[in-house]
Amino acid sequence: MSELFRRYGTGMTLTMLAGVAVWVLAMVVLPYFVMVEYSFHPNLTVVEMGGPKDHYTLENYAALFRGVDLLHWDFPDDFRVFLRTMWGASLVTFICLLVCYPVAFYLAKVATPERTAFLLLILVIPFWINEILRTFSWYILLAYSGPLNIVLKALGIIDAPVRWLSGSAGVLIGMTYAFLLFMMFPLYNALETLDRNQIEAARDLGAPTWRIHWRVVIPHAKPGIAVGCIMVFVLAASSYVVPALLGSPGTRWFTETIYSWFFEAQNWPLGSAYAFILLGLCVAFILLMMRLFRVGLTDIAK
Amino acid sequence: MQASRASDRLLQIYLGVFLVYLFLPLVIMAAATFNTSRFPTVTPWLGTTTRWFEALYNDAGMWVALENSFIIGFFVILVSVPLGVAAAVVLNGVHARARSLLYAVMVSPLLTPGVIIGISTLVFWDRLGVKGGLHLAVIGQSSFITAYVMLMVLARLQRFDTSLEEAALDLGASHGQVFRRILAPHLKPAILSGAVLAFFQSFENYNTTLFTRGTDTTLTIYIASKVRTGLTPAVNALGLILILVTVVGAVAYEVMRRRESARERAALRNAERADMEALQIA
Amino acid sequence: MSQDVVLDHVTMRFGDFTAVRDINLTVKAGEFFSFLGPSGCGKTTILRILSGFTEPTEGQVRIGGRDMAGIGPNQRPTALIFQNLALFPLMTVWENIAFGLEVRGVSKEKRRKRAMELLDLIAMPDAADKRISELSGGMKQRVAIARALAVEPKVMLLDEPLSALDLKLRQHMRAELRAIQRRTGVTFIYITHDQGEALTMSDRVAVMSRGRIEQVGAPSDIYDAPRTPFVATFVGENNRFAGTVASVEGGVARVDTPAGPLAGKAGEGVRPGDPAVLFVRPERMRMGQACPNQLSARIHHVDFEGSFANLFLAGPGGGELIVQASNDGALPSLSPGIELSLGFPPESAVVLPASAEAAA
Amino acid sequence: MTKRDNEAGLVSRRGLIKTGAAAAALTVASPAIIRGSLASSGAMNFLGWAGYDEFPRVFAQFEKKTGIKINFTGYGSQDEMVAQAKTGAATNGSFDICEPTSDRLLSWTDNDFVQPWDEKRMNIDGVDPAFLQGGAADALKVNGKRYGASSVWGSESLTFHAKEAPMVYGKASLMDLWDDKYAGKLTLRGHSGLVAIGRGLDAQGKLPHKFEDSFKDEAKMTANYDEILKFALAKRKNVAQFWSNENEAQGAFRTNGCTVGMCWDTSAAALMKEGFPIGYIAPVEGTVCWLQNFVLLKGAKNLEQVYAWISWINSPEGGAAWAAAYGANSTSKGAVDLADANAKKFFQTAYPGDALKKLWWWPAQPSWFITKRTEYAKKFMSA
Repeated sequence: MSELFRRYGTGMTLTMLAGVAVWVLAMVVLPYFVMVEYSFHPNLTVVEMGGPKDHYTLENYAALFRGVDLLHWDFPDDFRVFLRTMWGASLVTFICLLVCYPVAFYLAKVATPERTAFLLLILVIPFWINEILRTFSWYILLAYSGPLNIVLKALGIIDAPVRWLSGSAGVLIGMTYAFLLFMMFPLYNALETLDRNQIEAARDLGAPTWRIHWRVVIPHAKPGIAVGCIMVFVLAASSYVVPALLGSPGTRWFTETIYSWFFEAQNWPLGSAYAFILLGLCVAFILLMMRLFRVGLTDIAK
Repeated sequence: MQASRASDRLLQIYLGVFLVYLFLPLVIMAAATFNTSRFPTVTPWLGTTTRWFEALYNDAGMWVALENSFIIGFFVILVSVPLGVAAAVVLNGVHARARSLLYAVMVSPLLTPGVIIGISTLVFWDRLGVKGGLHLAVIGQSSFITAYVMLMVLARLQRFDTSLEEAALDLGASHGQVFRRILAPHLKPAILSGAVLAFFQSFENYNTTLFTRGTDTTLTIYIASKVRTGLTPAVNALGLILILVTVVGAVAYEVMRRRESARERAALRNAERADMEALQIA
Repeated sequence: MSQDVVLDHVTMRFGDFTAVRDINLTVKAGEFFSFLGPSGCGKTTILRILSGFTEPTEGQVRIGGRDMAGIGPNQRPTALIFQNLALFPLMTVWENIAFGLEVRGVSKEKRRKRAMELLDLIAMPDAADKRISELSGGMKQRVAIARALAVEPKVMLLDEPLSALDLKLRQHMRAELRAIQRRTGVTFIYITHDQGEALTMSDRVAVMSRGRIEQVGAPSDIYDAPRTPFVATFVGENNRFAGTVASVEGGVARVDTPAGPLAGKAGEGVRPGDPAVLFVRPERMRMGQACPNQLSARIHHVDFEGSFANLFLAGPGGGELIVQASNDGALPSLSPGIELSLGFPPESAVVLPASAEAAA
Repeated sequence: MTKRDNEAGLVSRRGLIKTGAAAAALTVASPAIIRGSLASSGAMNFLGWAGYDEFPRVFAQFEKKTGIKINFTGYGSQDEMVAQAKTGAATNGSFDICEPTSDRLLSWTDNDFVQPWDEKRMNIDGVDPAFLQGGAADALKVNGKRYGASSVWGSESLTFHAKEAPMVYGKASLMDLWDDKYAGKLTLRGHSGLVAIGRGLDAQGKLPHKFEDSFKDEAKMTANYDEILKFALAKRKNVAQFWSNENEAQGAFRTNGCTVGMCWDTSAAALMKEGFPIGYIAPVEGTVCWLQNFVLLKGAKNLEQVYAWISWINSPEGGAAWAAAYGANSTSKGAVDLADANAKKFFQTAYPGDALKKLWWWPAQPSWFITKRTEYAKKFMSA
């Protein structure tokens, strides 16, 4: 804090602190507190609120875990969806990493600077289009009698149309697509700082390509990988539009569960409790990843 | 060298596949615009038409929604960019322990389902007597968009050479002058891209806006409501127009940038040559 | 009123660590003064204290008799040139130079005029509208100086500004810096770990070690008459012979060393019976001449440098000796394995107490 | 045409019987009634369904007639409307009326979001008598007070590909959807699907309690739904896609390879209009119908304007316009005759024979039921 005052002077520092206070307090913490409050109450009609039925309870938080039976490996519905979301988000993260790594490597170390600049610009274009439209295009593409099946069938690769949208394929493809950039840019930034000579040196020593990547490139890109993984995981876990449009009911996402508690069931306390559990877990995941990969907070932003 | 050439070739092929993956949905979306089918699809192809552009033109509700989206986006930039810059600067300057906590609070809106942000914003401000409307949508959206701006500015801030600040101070600049003349210009690219990101995040937002918008409709809300009653390719037509505008903008920017960097490189070469000559004279 | 810079009992502590210890020093107006020392010796801290970015824990800084306590960097009559120059990358050359005037509210025309004058001074009259990224290393250097001069400082503080340049350019810039200093008459306080820079440019040099000033003096004093073992070893090459002082007579000390008894000028605090070290420069060692100080050593390595050669020898005490032999035609006979007879006159050697070396 | 004339169901029969003079007279008279009794200016704030392009035209028509301007705000689902009310943003005077379906009326009354209607001021005579008594009418009243003013109705029924999965009225049953030959070809809504199974099983006598009792008693509901879920899970493979909006329902048939479904009439009508070989008929168990109605919000400020609107909706002209905007059916007398030919034709093929006599109205759903049904639907869908 004293550094702030030293660097920016009293007036400026106070102005900035006031701005941050407005954002953090009036726009985040205090409004959230309303929902936190909700999450510790039973679900009541508006009439009953503050009445005799109203009391503080941890019930909504406990609800997610009620019926979890580790002995028989049996989980209640919401919890299963929750686990599936965590697993699915991890899978999306991993696929994103696989898909982006070669491209990021190409951009950072193989392509000419002009080409890289151009490709980076191109990468961003699809993300200017409304998420609903973008995802809906995938629905059209992947539909049972959609163009993908038609083309594959015409090429003789498949005999009968494939239901891409009924398994997890739709969600995985759509989400990987939606969050690509959040993996691409951290990876690219990390790889860009790798000295090309290191690769050449390793190659001179006779290392095969895969080993160069495994021993030289990937270790160097570790902070980028960590940051990308955190971003994608978090976005995937809290994504709503993609699973709603491309997911089959079998790949229901936890956010959809939260929404259905909020809307279909009009159970706000439970919905908020679930949302805060998700929020807490995402924060925990970030901290864990940062510990595991030894990246500092400051790296996250890059 | 041979191995490297082969793997580079493989990489290029992969890049091609990747670009196809990237643009396929856009192609589909664009193609569906010209299908007669009332449902935006390419299969079955019911005939080629441009009537969806006409439909788009005549869709008064859509234009009103688009206008609202622009208004909200504009004000979201106005709110979230200064706040995001301030947040990044403060975060960068506070003590390590406070920084972790502050960071967690600041990024939490990014991890929170939009419905929570929307409802909490609406309920909180309602208690203070502020009703829903475009202004509240701006507040609700800014609460998480500020975090995006903060992240972008923070990244740039970390590449800031603090000696520039000190140099300016040393030359007699006041703190305000240092900020205006030195730090702000350095942050400009991040601020600009933060503003662009803020606009598109705002433009695209559904869940938060749904609750805070009061009686107004934004484009995304409009599109989502169309999904319920049946989307038509008029929406695709709008998407196509937006893509084309951005592509043209991007290409123009790229051309300008290339020209500029070529000029700079040439100037640097001249300077170095001059230096060598000076040495020879000396 | 004289614009001397006075450091009065200045001490700087960061927590448990003392970066600068009780510095007392006066830099005279118009002087080119250097702080020379290895990295971490506290010289940069002194610069930051002088420029006002840090306040000393104890003591006082006075410039022109005025106490600088509580006066921020933007209000001091100093201008700092940063190690990395810290030129503003987003401004043109002339905007950089005129920045100090801009923040003082000087009109644009006057600013531009002054910038052009300074550009003439640094011999870059055509560079006004260039960008910083378009400049070479040497040009950037000169722009940084012009930018600092623009605010007409009483004192210019330079933090190893040449360290980023390549060797040739560095040597060229030394002369140029000196010339600019002479022309402007501004006090230059220069910080470096490069003794060559310090010795060639400065009127006076302060050698620093571990937060303390070891010696202040003209470059030739520092080189020829080091007052502490640290100065003797840090500035230039030196052969050292450790031993016990046998006698001190008429300013000459005799030391019993493993290489035999050797004599040199007695430094401060050298007393008979105390352990001491005798230092002699490689270029002062003579081959095959009869001198009061005689020893023999075997060559194990020769570095041929053109006009001279460095001979590395295994000394009698097991230590390594270096002798600089000028290329007078006899060099080819000097090859590894040869046993040489060496000598040096006592005036060429300095004897300093070993206790000071241990304490340093 | 002939079939319907002969065996006209209750709604259309009443509608048709009173055509001609009566309807014509009303059409002419209603503007006069409205003009005479109510203020001819001001505005009204309406929280309703988003996504219907024709609304502005209807509002313009109304404004031209009465001078009353309607400020409309659309929401994509009634869940969102209830949520809006729950935040207090709908009942603070910002809005005057909302238009939920009758089965969800309890969400509004339990939370005290609404106030009862004054039947005297709403041109109640204009309402088709079918909606003034019986199952449909009961759903609009709570504790004997009228909270719902009916507007339009529609159905959710068997939708099929005419060539690949033809169905015939009289034979087609809700249970046909679960035929193994449609495995991987079925589309429906999660909770509606369970209702379909429930009604099918009930008809076969395989439920522990009457299916309708599920809406009244939590224990019976659980007992019934456990059975229903068991059946649903066993047949889960049949479902190719669950739909939750018009787009998804149409997409299922258009591009996603579905051949049977339980869908809204509007989805089927839209598909047919573009020449898809799609059929839509009532099952032998009776069509599941929804009834939409206006509720008067607490804090409503523009009562006169609101009653003018309701009165107009209850006139043939207003009813027909409103129903046409939705692509649904009006609850006002004589409105059906003003519907366009396409709509009439669709209506006739969808409800042939005695179908209109066997309409099954969604019963009122208390909040405990909604919570429970959501849980069951989730289990079904995510299985």
